[in-house]
Parts: sequence; structure tokens; C-alpha cells
Amino acid sequence: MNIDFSLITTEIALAILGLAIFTLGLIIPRSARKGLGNIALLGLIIVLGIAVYSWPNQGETLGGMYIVDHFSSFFKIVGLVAAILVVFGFRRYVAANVGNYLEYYSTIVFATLGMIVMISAGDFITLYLGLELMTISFIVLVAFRSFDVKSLEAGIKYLLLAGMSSAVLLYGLSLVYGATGTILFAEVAQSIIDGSGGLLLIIGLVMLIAGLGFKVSAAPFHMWSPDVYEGAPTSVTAFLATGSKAASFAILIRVFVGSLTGIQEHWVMLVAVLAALSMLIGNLIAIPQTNIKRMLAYSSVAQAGYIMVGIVAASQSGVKGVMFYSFIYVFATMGAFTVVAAVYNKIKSDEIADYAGLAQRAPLAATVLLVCMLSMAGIPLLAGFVGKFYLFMAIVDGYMWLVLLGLIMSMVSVYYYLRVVLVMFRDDPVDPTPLKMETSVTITLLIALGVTVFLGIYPGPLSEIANTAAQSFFTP
Amino acid sequence: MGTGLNPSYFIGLSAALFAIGMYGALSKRNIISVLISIELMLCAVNINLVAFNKFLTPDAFLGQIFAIFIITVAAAEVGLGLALIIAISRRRETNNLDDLNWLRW
Amino acid sequence: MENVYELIAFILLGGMVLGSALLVVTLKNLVHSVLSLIVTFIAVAGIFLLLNADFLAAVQVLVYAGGVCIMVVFGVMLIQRSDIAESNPVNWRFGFAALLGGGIFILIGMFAARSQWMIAGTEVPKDTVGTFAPILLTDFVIPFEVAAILLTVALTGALLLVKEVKANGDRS
Amino acid sequence: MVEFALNHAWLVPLLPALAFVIIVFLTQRWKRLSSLVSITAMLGSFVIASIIAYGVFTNHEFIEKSLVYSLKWFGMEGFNINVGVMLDPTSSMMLFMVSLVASLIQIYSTGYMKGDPQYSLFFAYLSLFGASMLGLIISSNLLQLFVMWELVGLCSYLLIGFYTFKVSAREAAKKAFMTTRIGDFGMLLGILFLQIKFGTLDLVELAAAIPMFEQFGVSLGLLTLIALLFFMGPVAKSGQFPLHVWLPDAMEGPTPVSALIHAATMVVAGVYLIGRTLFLYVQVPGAMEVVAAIGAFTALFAAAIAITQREIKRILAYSTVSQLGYMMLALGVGSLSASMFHLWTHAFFKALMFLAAGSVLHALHNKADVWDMGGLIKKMPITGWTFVVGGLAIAGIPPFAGFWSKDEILVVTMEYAKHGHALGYVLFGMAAFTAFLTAFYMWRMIFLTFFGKEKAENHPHESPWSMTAPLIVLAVMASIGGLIGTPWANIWGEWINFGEVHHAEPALGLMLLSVILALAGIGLAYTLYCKDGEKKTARKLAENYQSLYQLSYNKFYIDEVYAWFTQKIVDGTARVTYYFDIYFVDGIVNGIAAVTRGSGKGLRYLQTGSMQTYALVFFLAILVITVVLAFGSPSLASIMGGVK
Amino acid sequence: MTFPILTTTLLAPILAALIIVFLPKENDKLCKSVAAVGTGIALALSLYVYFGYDQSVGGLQWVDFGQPVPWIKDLGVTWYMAVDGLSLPMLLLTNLIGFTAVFASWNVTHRAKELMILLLVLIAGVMGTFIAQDLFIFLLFYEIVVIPIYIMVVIWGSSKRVTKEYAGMKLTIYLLMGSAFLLAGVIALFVNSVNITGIADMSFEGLAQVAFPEQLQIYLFALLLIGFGSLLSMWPFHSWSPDGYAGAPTAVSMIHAGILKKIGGYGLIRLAIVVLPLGARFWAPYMAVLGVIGVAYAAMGALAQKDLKYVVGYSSVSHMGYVLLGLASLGIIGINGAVAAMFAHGVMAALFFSMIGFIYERTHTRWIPDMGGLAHYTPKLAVGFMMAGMASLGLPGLITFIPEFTIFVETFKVFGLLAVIGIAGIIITALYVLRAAANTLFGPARPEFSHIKDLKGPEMVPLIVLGTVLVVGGILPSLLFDMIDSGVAPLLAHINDVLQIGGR
Repeated sequence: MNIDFSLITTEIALAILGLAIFTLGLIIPRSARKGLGNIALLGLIIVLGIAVYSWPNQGETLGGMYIVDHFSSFFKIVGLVAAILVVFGFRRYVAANVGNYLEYYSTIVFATLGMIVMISAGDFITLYLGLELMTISFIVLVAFRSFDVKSLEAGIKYLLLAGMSSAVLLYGLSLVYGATGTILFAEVAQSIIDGSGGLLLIIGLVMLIAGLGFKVSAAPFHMWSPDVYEGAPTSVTAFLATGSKAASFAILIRVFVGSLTGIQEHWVMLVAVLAALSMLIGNLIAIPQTNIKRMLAYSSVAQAGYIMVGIVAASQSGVKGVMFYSFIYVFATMGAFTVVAAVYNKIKSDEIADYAGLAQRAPLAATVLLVCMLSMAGIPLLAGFVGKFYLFMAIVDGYMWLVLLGLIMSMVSVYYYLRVVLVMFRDDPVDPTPLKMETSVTITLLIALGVTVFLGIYPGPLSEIANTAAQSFFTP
Repeated sequence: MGTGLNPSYFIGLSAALFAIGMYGALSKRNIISVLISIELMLCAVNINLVAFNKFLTPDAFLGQIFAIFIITVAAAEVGLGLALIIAISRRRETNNLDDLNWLRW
Repeated sequence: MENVYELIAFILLGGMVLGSALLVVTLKNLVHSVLSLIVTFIAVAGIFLLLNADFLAAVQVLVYAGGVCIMVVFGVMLIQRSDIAESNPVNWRFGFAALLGGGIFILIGMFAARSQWMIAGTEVPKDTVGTFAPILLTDFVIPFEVAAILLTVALTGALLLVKEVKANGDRS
Repeated sequence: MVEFALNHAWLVPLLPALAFVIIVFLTQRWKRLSSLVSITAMLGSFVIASIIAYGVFTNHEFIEKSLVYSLKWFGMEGFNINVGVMLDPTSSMMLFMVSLVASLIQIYSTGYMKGDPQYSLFFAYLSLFGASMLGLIISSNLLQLFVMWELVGLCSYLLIGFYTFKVSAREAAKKAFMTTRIGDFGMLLGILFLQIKFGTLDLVELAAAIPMFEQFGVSLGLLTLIALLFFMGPVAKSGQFPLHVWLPDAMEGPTPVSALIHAATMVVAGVYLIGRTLFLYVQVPGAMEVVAAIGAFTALFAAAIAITQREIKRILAYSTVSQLGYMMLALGVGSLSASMFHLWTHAFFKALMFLAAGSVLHALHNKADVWDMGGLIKKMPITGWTFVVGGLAIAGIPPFAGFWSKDEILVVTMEYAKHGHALGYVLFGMAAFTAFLTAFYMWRMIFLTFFGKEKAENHPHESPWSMTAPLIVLAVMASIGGLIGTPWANIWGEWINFGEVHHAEPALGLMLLSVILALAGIGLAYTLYCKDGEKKTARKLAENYQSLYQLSYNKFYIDEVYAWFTQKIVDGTARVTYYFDIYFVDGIVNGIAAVTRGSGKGLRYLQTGSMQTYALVFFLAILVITVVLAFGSPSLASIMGGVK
Repeated sequence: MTFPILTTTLLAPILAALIIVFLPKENDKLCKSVAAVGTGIALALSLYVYFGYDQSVGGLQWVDFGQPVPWIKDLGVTWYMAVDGLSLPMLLLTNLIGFTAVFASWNVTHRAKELMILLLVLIAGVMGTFIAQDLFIFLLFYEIVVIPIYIMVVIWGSSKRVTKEYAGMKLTIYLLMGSAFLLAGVIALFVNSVNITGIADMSFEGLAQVAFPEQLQIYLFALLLIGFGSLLSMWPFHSWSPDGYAGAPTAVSMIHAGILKKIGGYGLIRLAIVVLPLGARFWAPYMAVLGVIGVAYAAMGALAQKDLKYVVGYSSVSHMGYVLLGLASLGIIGINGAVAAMFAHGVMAALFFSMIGFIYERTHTRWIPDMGGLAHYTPKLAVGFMMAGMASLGLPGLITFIPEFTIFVETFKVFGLLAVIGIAGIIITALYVLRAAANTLFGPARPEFSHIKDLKGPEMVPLIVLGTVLVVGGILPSLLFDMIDSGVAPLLAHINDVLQIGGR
């Protein structure tokens, strides 16, 4: 069986980029390694260019083990965009708080590679390897500030829990394999339609949900995420919350909507309940938080709940909703975390109380944080509103309770977002000197702001692309 | 093979191993102990995979290949895990996982 | 009668696996736990042999029983500061954990026992390595390469983490 | 010129309205100029009104058919409102009377209000009042009329509360507005009923439609209800029992206001309104009886209060209430002409008395208690003697104006009784007794104020000519104004009537009776309050009948009842509602918020920071989900909404 | 008419806000002037549109770009900015109040630049809801206003019975909760319309043509009613209103009470009643009951208040009860009246709040027993206050009376005795308004207020502009009613068609 290399150009380019950074970093003197960030940025932009350029390429290679369709391309682009923003927007943060450019940037690139492989996976093994590459990279990244006990604690928690969840996921995969006799998604789907199944498949299904639910931090499998998000370097948190989550959603859809459709009646309600739980728990616990990273972590649990709504629909419109929302979610989250990191650089604190008067010290940062949080809450004129509209549209027939719950909980989320807004806008700063943001941060913030607002007002093009992509998912 | 052993036996075995690993992962205080419990769980998965490989798809070697990858990854994970544990033990005077609760609420 | 031997082998090996695994999670001394872990891994390798996966059995013994366990022992030695005899206690959750473990075992076991199996009639080829090595490098080339990168990442990550703090460069 | 005036009758209200605008926006700073603008405008209105009156009274057509012209105000499908002018003898008479009295009072005010810092504003308000009142009179549409009605009320509110620094003035103004508001509520309902049932509020159309009410699906009972609801407006505005309470308090305003608004013009708007809508009332005898009964009772009731009051303007106020009762009584018994006649004469003599009282107060620096006065006629001859003319008129001594109109009312009441209404005799009795009381309390006041011994502490002086001249004009009118309606030459009845022209035979017996009653009243007052310098008998009587005296003096405690009702019942309900709102309705809201926050606070402690707890939850969730899915899936699905 | 005049009107305040962003913070007079110019242009344009609208033709006019511009294809969303007799009064109201709100904030010096930016955004947001003829665009503008309001309340608000933080949060979250129901209803509405017709069309016109089944209509109408109702402060979803207004700065109170609430009523007509007539018929009696309860209950609540802003806050709840009652009548007279009442109340409430704002600036209190005799020192302010008060109690001759009367005409016919309770509200209204006015303005002059100055200069603008509208609207109601009628009549005709065909 020959490999169609044209389909995996993005992956190859990314692997080369990662290895190049690695080797280059070893060659050049330690003091020059700071420039690796620029190389990573440039490389990632080129890879993104390749990914965009190869949008028309569709097909499967390696006998269906590697699927390249618009669906996967879309999520690849999402992941790459997240990676680019992480590399670009957090340069100063990395320089000041993380260091070890060689390991850092190469691991970031490899994590991206893991995501992309996972997104395109057509079988369990590729899925697993992609997932593990991503996870291992993230473990390294989370614990990267090895001089910081919190970072290490987050690392060990993530490692152990990810290990357990991997074990569960694998056990589930093995049971599905046992029940259907194949590891290819397409064949699994066919086999289930043909009647294989049984109770072991159900257990496998549950374990799959648990394993993948862990990655997207859906309640009640979410409990790692607040701790890890808080402890990890902010740049990593941002990447974990965007890239990792988006890729995991891609594979979640691939497995459930694409492969386990035959036993839909068993998991649709389950996913709905998990979505509801995520919205509830994420939003409720976010209310009393005082650390902004932790608050954003809980809010990302809630966001996972919203995105899962699209999976409940198990339809083209649902998948489209997930894609649309993932895309805008990346920008909103990135914007918010970029502000957090930039502010941390200046005031060395992640406590919400220390954001007092930010609107006067750094108006742009405060505005972007406001806009990004409101977008996550789904306030109109911002992209999050349109995203939620698409998501809930997919399930409004038959799941009105979930729609109502989702909308009400997103209004609850406004409550804790506004508490941050209150501190930023109402209070007068203790130290009124303006916070000067670096150009890279400013540009990242402007990108996040621009995309969030633009897509909120004019979502047409992205929505059409997402629609095409979702269509390709259902009619390969 | 016909009669005799069928996958259910091996699933039973793996389920038991998985359960034991899970017990260990949940109940042990020592971090290393938890790590090896996770290895037990992964082992259980491997038993499943190899058993299915034999009974269901003997030609394609899917299960065995899967198992090899799992072993590889697991080894890497253990290595990384031990490195982390060592790093932590330098800074926190504890092996007790429950003491690692600075990040909470 | 082959079946009977297989069954006996299964029961023996299975008993060994489970028994040693139980020791792993119950022994008070961490070093003893690790030692019985080696037994578990070897027994699992035996199960693999029973399932006609000889290469895998070899890998299991080499990687797990050899590499991983030695690594773990080193790890224990490096970090253990207090009394090694009491190094592996349980926490307050063990009751719940046991119940949960029992529950999951019963659930899976019950469902497994009820399952019907469509056994493929064919045998596993004798030359396992020779058969699946090409597959591994053609069909599974992407996972294979990814695994390679994964090991690199894990290696660099581990090195980074155990480096001394002062080597961390220009941070506060 | 007559033609012009008739076709431009809207100028009559418009001129004072313009004056209001001009004063408020332009001339407020120049006091003299402001008053000049105001008076000029009002005199202009008076001129036009006179011409209109001439035009209408010289043209017999207008008795049968009013002169109506209108234009669309606003409208939509099924609901169109026109505004316009409706001229007939009644409205022409009112126009003439109101503009005359208003002009005189404005002239009087230039003297009375001299030196007031808000002099200009006072004239602005007077102009606005004039505009609204005149607008009310010519309205051709009930909604238009209601608008003017309320504007009149507004002016009344503003003018009563004109001395804004006085708490009593403030409260009186509020009370006036509130009380009339209650009446307006009923009136509004009545108007709504008419609109809904008859589809129009145009007076001409209504007059045509209402006699055929059954064709519009309206039962007699409903029509009675409508009429009674409608009557609530006049009850409040014209100070009828039980909504009369605001009127005496309204004397807190400057005296010209009391004279103009609360004696001569505004309070009779209610009477005028009933007169305007008499086509409705004649269809419902039940409602008419109520009108008559309330009128008669109010007349007696107010008179009974007036006999013990001590403040000069308050006595006049109750007398106004009492006289308004007469007018209502006349309407109730079906005589528009008698009612309007009394309205006409009353306007003059009551305005006269108020202005004279104002002159007295002016002289005595607002000392109001009649017991502190005495012998003023010597120092203030013009005021005193004009007041006496007013007193004669209201007491009903021929040939003064009041005699003729009051006599007319007694006559029609008697006739009403004779036509088979047993109630009529009672009403007649009440009216007759009221006539006696009226003479008594009026002359009690006059004797106490103007005759008897002078009090040393008072240093009265005659008021300037700007104040006395209007008094004289009014005194003339009060003397001879009634002659146009004598039973022998009833020009009035020819013109102002409803339906057939009524020709009452001169009832000499009744005339005699009323004169005797009046004289008896005056005589009693003389004996008690003038002849007896020490007023011993009077004091003794008051002591002997302490409870009755207190009852009358305290106005039968009606105010107290209202105050109790407002403070305890209304405010109590309000407070209960408010507490219900913030503790229950809002409590639920805050409760939900607290539960949300609290559950967040509680749930966060699940996040213990201990990684194995997370794992425990993780595996527990797997187990639970598996069990539920394996054993309970169908029921779960049916609960949660089903699978697509 | 292809020039996008409505979009221009919408962008005028936004542009002004953008300019202000680049102005120096210290020069607050300049910021305010720019804001005044921006809103002034918007006001001028909306006046031009209002009087350029051809009532004899009716329907949607001034369509931007000549026809709807496709916006989001898969949702059938179009940039469809147009006005009819229903939107125009609301548009005009928005710009009247927006313009005066700038002047009502003239004395704010604390962070004035930010205030003006937020205020302009707020005005533009509200305007958008009234000119958008597309449901989706309507929704975009519907919620966005909430956030600037929150920020304005917490920065420039005042804490009395409740803290401004509490007030702002309550206001925001309450309205957003309502909008959650609304949004759920809208999503379901849209999805079902696509299921029925197969075409995605979000325009109000298009949705009105869809024949939704009766059960669905009833269920969707309930959701929309909760959403719009809570914005309209329908009892029992009203409790955000008094607290919110009490905590808010003057400009926010003006805009919130003046216009924002009206979006609820506007939405109820434009979306709920027109698109779901069968649902409306089912819920109308309940709406009427809630409306009447609102009238009486809030009037009683207002009577118990000692804080001026609470008085007006409760009174606005009470007045919105009339609007709801009028809408519930489902008759042309009632709905005409309700729309006119919204306009009238908007002008009145804005004037009231601006006057209270000025009083508060001067006396630093809103507590009625602490005041008295203010009319001596501030006669012009007293005039404004009295005008607003008189309009509040529905004095004929001011703009509020005819709308109320019109509502009464229809509802009295439809609901009978129920309406009588509502009408009785005018008595209570008179009582609390007169009390507030009497105890604030009249009575003995207090020496502690002798230093305060009367309105002058820019402060006169709210009084002049809104006062003029109050009086002119009262004297010439047809200016307003003809316009509204030209908008409501076709909608009602459509509803009646549906009710007859779809009726039982």
C-alpha cells in the first residue's frame, strides 16, 4: 500500500519544522536560542499556508487509516492558528517566565503535530499515537517551569490522570475492536450497522466517552483541568485550552458521529447529559474563583459543554456548529490568555483583584479581555453569539431543555465575567502608570479582537466554509 | 481452535487486572506506586488486544501492532513520569500524592 | 486435548498475573511491589505466548520487566527518604477504590461472559515478526514515525525536568 | 362681525392661551407688561364672547340646532376624534359669564397680587385657566371636553398651591387634584363606555344616538351605570358630597383664585357638563334621581357645616358647595334652565363675595377668623356694602339675583314632586330648609364681620380702585342679573332649555315662602350676632349642643375619614406591596442568585486538589454511566426528551 | 432611495465614539461636544426620515441600499434596514433621548470620555434594534446594549438602598436571563420555519408568512413573552427595574427607562404577535392579567417609596403594564395606543430622570423627606419636574394622555372589568406623583439648598427638547398616531387574516 504523500504534506512539514528547531537549537549558541521563537513562528505560518493551500486535497491514504477531508483540514487550520498565536502572542511571557527555547518551541510544534495526526486519524492506532504525542508534549509543557512547584504539581497531576484516561480510552478501544473486529473507523461504522455490538460495545462506548471527554474536559471528567490550567505556564494553558481541546473535539466527532452512529441511541442522551453537566459545573464553580486562570479554566469546562451540544445533534448542522464554535473559541480564549500573560509579565499576579483599574492602565488589554469573555458568554455582535446560535439551532428540535439550560448558564457566566469587568473598569488603579504592551502582544490582541468582532458581525464566510467542511464529513 | 478458550476468558482476566490497577491508582499514596498501577491497567489493555488479535483478526496483526505501540508509549510515559517525580521530590518533601494539593478549589 | 492444556496454562498464568498484581497494590514495601510487578509483567508475557504473540512477549519482557521496572527501582531509590518498609501505604480512598474496582470487574466480566464471539477460523501466522514488521513500516508508518517523535519529546522533556534549577536560564 | 365671531369662536380660548405662552416665554420679567398682556387677552375674549352671545341670542336657529364646526384631531380605524366648537345658548351664556368674571378678577388681581414675587406667573396661570375653561365650554367632543376639564383641574392645582412655601397650600392643592382625580376616573369610564358602545364621543352624534340606545345593544341598566359613572366627574369637580372635601381647603390659594375658580367658574363646570349631556340623563330616570338627591343633600349638608365655621373664606366655600348642590338638584329634577340660571346668578354674587372677602383679608393682612373682625363697614364702605348686596342676593331677597334663580329651583322641584316623584317632596323640604340656613350663616358672617363693635387691633383701610371697581360691577350684576329670568319675563327660560321651552307659572306662594325663610334666617342671625353685642346666646347655644356643634364645626369628620383611609388603608397597602416586592418577589430573584452562587461555592470544594479524588470521580462516573446505559437507558431517554 | 440613510444614522454615534477614542482624556468638554454632535446628526437624520416617510403608501420605506443585502446566507440573514410606522417613532424616540442624555450628563467630569463612548455605543445599539427588519440583526443589537450599561452603572452609578454593583449586576443578569428564553424561542422559531418552508429567511416579513402550527405557536410565544416581558418589566419579572434605575447614572436611567424597555414592547409586536398570532391569541388574556397586576402593583409600590428614582422606577413598571395591556387587546386601537404609550412614556421618563439627575447633582440626595421647597431656588428645574410628573399621571394636553386613553378604549372593550382595575391605576399614579412633587419642590424653602443653582446652558436641553415633545405630542397627537397607525394597520390586517384562517 503506497502512501499518498500529497495528502500529508502538512504533517511532514510540521515534523520537519519541529526537528529543524531541535537540531538548529543544538547547533546555535545558547544565547541565540531566543530567535527560535521567530523560526517557529515563521515555520508555523508556512505550515499554515501549506494547510490552507492543500484545502482542496481530499482523500484517504494507508487504506483508510489516514483521512484527509475538509473536516480534518478545518481543524488542522484551527490547531495551527492556535499554535501560531501561542508562539507569537506569548513571546515575551516565554522569555520572562519559561525559558529553554529549544525544548519549548520544539515541543509546541510536536504537540501541534500530535493534534494534526489525531485529527486526521482513520483508525484507533493513529488516533492513539496522535493523542499520546499531544499529551506527552503537553505534560512536558505543563511542567515546563520546573523551578515552579505549581507547574510541577500540575504536570504530575496531568501525567497521572492522562495516563489513567489513556488506559480507559485504550480499554474502550480494545473492546470496540473486540466487538467489531476492526480498528478502522469506517469499518467499525459498517460493522455496527451490520449488527455487531452487544454489551461490551456499550462499555467500550462509555470508556471512549470518558477517555475523550477527559481531553475536552467535559464534566465529570473535567477535574484535572482547573488545576492544570492554573499551574501550567499561561502560554501552555492557552494552547491546552484551544488546540488540544479543538483537536480532541475533532476526534470525538470522528469517533462518535462518524463511526458509532449505529448505536446513536445509546450515546446521544449521554452526551447531552454530559454537556449539561459541563455547562452547569463549569459555570457554577467559576463564580467564586479569584484567580483569573482558574476562572477561565472552569469557563472552558463550560465551553466544552456548549461545543458538545453540536455532537448531541449528530447532524451536519451540529458538526458545523462545533467547527464554527471551535474556530471562534480559539481566538476568544487566546485573546483572554494573552492578556493574562501580558499582565502577569507586568504585575506578576493572576489574581482578579490585582486587575484593578486595568482599563485605565492598559485600555486595549482590558477591552480585549472584556470582548473575549463576552464572546465566550455569547453576547451578540461578538462571534460567540453566532457560534451558540449555530450550535443550539442544531438541537432545538427535541432538546429544548438543553438549549434553555445552555443559554441560561451562559447568562450566568456573564455574572463572573462581569466581576472581572467590574474590577478592571470601575476601580481606580493602585499604580496608575500605563502598562506598555509589546508589539507582538498588541498585534495578537488586535487579531483576537478583530476576528471576534468581525465574525460576530459578518459570520457568513466562515459559516459557509464550516458548512462545506461538515458536508465533507458526512459525504466523503 | 473451536472450543475451549474464547475471548471472554481473556477479557475477564484483563478486567480483573484493570480493576486491580485501578484500585492501586486510586488508593496508593506513593506517586511511583500510582504510576506502576497505571502500567498494570495498560497491561490489561494489551491482554485484550492480543487476545482479540488471536481470535478475531489473526492475519492482520492489528491487536499486536496496537499493543506494541502501547508498550512503547507506556515506557515513554513512565520515563517522563519518573523524571517529574524526581523533579518534584527535589522541591517538596513528600511522596504522598494527596499532599500535592496546592492547586485546588 | 490441546484445549485443556491451554486452559490449564491460562489458569496458571492468569492466577500468576492476578496474584502478583494484587501483591503490587497491597504490599507495604514499594521495592517489593516493584519486584512483584516484574512477576506480573513476565506472567503477562506468558499470556502473550499463549496467544501466539511471541514477539510481543519478548518485547514485554524486555521493555517492561527489564527497562521499565529497573527504571522504577532507580526512581524509588532516588526519591525514597523515609522508611522503605512503610513506603507504600494506602490512603482513605482504598475502600471506595476496592468497591469501584470490584464493580468494574463484575460489570465487564458479566458482559464478557454473556458475549457471543465470532471466532475467526484462521491461525495466527507462525512467523509473527516477519509478517507484521512490513505492515508496521508500511500501513502503520505514520504511527510509527509519530512514536519516534513521541519518544524524542519524552526524552527531551525528561531531561529538561531533571535538570538543576540553575540551568534554567534567565528567569526570576 | 357677528358672523366672524361665530365662525372664529375658537379665538375665545386661544387668546388667553397665547397670553399664557407669551407671559411664560417672553414677558415674565416685566410684571406690569405681563398683567397687561393677560388682561388684554381676556378682555379680547370677553368682547368676542359678547358678540357671540349677541349672535346666538338674536338667532332663533341656535335653540334647536347648535352651531358646530370641527376638524380631525387624530384617529384610526374605529376610533376618530374631532375637535371643534359647539355653540348654543348655554355655551354662549357660559362664555360670556366666564370671560366677564375672569376679566374682572384679573383686573382685581392687579391690585390684590401687587408685590408678589411671582406676579407674572400668577397672571400666566390665570390666562391658562381662562383658556382651558373657555375651551371646555365650547368643546364639541367629550374627549376634547375631558382634556380641557383636566387642564382646568391642573390650573386649579397650580393656583391653589400658588403659595408654594405654605405647607397647607401644597397639601390643599394635592388634595384638590386627588379628589377630582377620583371623579375623573369615573368620568373616564363613562366616556370609555360611550365610545365603546356608541362608537363616538361627538356630542352631536351622541345626542342623536343615545335616545336609540337599545339599537346599540345597551340596556337601560348599563346606560344608568354610564350616567352614574359619568356623574362622578361633576361630583368631584363641583364639590358634591362625598367628594366635596377639597373645595373648602382650596381656599388656601390667593383670593382671586378662590373667586374665579372655586366659586364662579370651574366648580360649575360639573353642572355645565351635566347640562351638556342631559340627553343622556333624561333617558335614565334612576340616574336623575341620584343627581337630584346628591344635589339636595349636598346643599343641606354644606349649609349645616357653614353655620359654625369661623374663617371667612371657608364659610364662603361651604356656601359654594351648598349652592352647587342647588344647581345639581335643579338638573336632577330635569330643569336645565333653572340650573343654568342659578349658575349664572351665583357666579356673580359668589365672585363678588369672594372678592370682597379678599378685600377684607387684604385689609386685615390675612386675618381670616370672622370672630376677630367687626364693624369693618365703616372703614371699608365699598367692600362692605357690595358684600351686603351679595348677602342679600344669596339669601334670596327680591329683587336681587339669587332670589329669582333659587325660586326657580324651588318651583321646578315642587313640580317634579307633583309629577309623581315622592322623592321630590323630600328634596323640596331640604332645599327650603337650606334656603333658611343659607340666609342665616351668610348673615351671621356679615354681621360678625362688618357690623358690631370695631376691634382695636384691626387697622382696616379701603382697597385700591382696581379692587373695588370689579366689586361694584359685580354688585350691579348681582343685583339685576336675575331680572332676565323672572317668572313674568322669562327671557332666560326661552333660551336656555332642554327639549321643550318651559313656561312656569309664577308661583307666588312659593315666592312668599322663600322670602319668609330668608328673612327668618337673617333675623335669627341678627338676633344672635348683631343685636347681642356679647353674643352670649350664640355661645350658650354652642355649649348646650356641644356635640352637634362639634360635628358641624369639624365638617362631620369627613376629612378625617379620608385621611384615615389614605394613610392607613392606601399607604398601608402600598407598604405591604412594597415589602412583598422586595422581600418576596425580589427575594425569589435574590434567592435564585444566592443559590447559584452558593452552589458554586459549595461545588468548588469537590475540587479538593487531590488528584486521586479526581480519578475516583472519573472512574465512578464511568461505572455509573455504564450501569445506567446498560440497565436504564430507555427510561432515561424517555425522561430527557428522546432520541431523534 | 438607495442612499443608506438608516445605516448612516446608526453609524453617526459610532463614528462620534471613534473620534472620542482619540481625543485627550482631559478635555471632557470636547468629548461631550463631539458626542452631542454625533447624536445631533442622528436626531436630525431621524427627523428627516420621520417626516419624509410617506404614510399614504405605508409599509417599509427608506430601505437601505434599495433592497436587503445578503449577510449570512445559510441563516437567510440580510442587512435589511428599513422603517415603517412602528419603527419610526421608536427611532425618533431613541435619538431624542440619546441627544438629551448627552446633555443630561454634561456635568459629569469623572472619566467623562469613557462615559461618552459608552453612551454613544449604547445609543447606536438601541437604534439598531428598531431599524433592523431582520430578526438576526435585531438580536445582534438586542443584547449588546446590556454590557455598556453595566459598565456605566458600576462606574458612574450611585449606591443608595442597594449598591450600584448589585444594581448593575441585577439589571444585567436579569435581562440576559430573559434574553436566554427569547433566544431559545427565536432559535426554535427559525428552525421550525426552515422545516416548514424549506427556505432560510430571517426577515420579519418572511417569518410572518410562515404558517406555524398552533401548538408550536403557543409554546414559542411563551418563550418570547418571557424574554420580551422581562425587558418590558412585566410583572413578576420587573424587580430589576427600580433597583436598576436607582443605581444607574442619569443617562443610563434615561435611556433604559426611555428606550430600552420599549424594545420589549416593540419586539412583542414585531416578532411575537405578528409572527405568532395564534400563540398571541392564546396568551393574550394572561398578558392582560399580568399587565393589570403590573399597573396596580407597581403603582402601589411607587406609593411606598421615599427615593425619587424608586418612585419613577416603579412608575415605569406601572406604565409598562398599560403597554402590555394594550398589546394584549390584539386590536388595532389597543396596539396603536400601546406603541404611542411607549413613545410617550419614553419621553416622559427621560425627562423625569434627567430632572432627578440634576436634582441629585445639586442636592446630593434623592431622599424625598430630605428635600422640599426646591422650586424656590430652581424654578426651571421644577417646571421640568412638574411636566414630567404631570405627563406621568396622564394629564390631558401632554403626550401621555391620548395613548393611555386609546389603550383604555380597546382594552375596556376587550377585557371589561379587568381593564377597570388598570384604569384605576391612574388614581394611584396621581397620588404618588403629586406627593413626590409636593414634597420635593414645594413647601417651605430650606436654607441648606440656598446655594444651589437653577438649570442653565446645556442643562436646559433635556427640558427644552423633551418638554417640547411632551406638549406638541399632547396637542397634536395625530403627528404620532397617523404614523403609528400606518405601521400597525397592515400588521393587524395580517394578524386578523391569520386568525380567521387559522382560527377554530
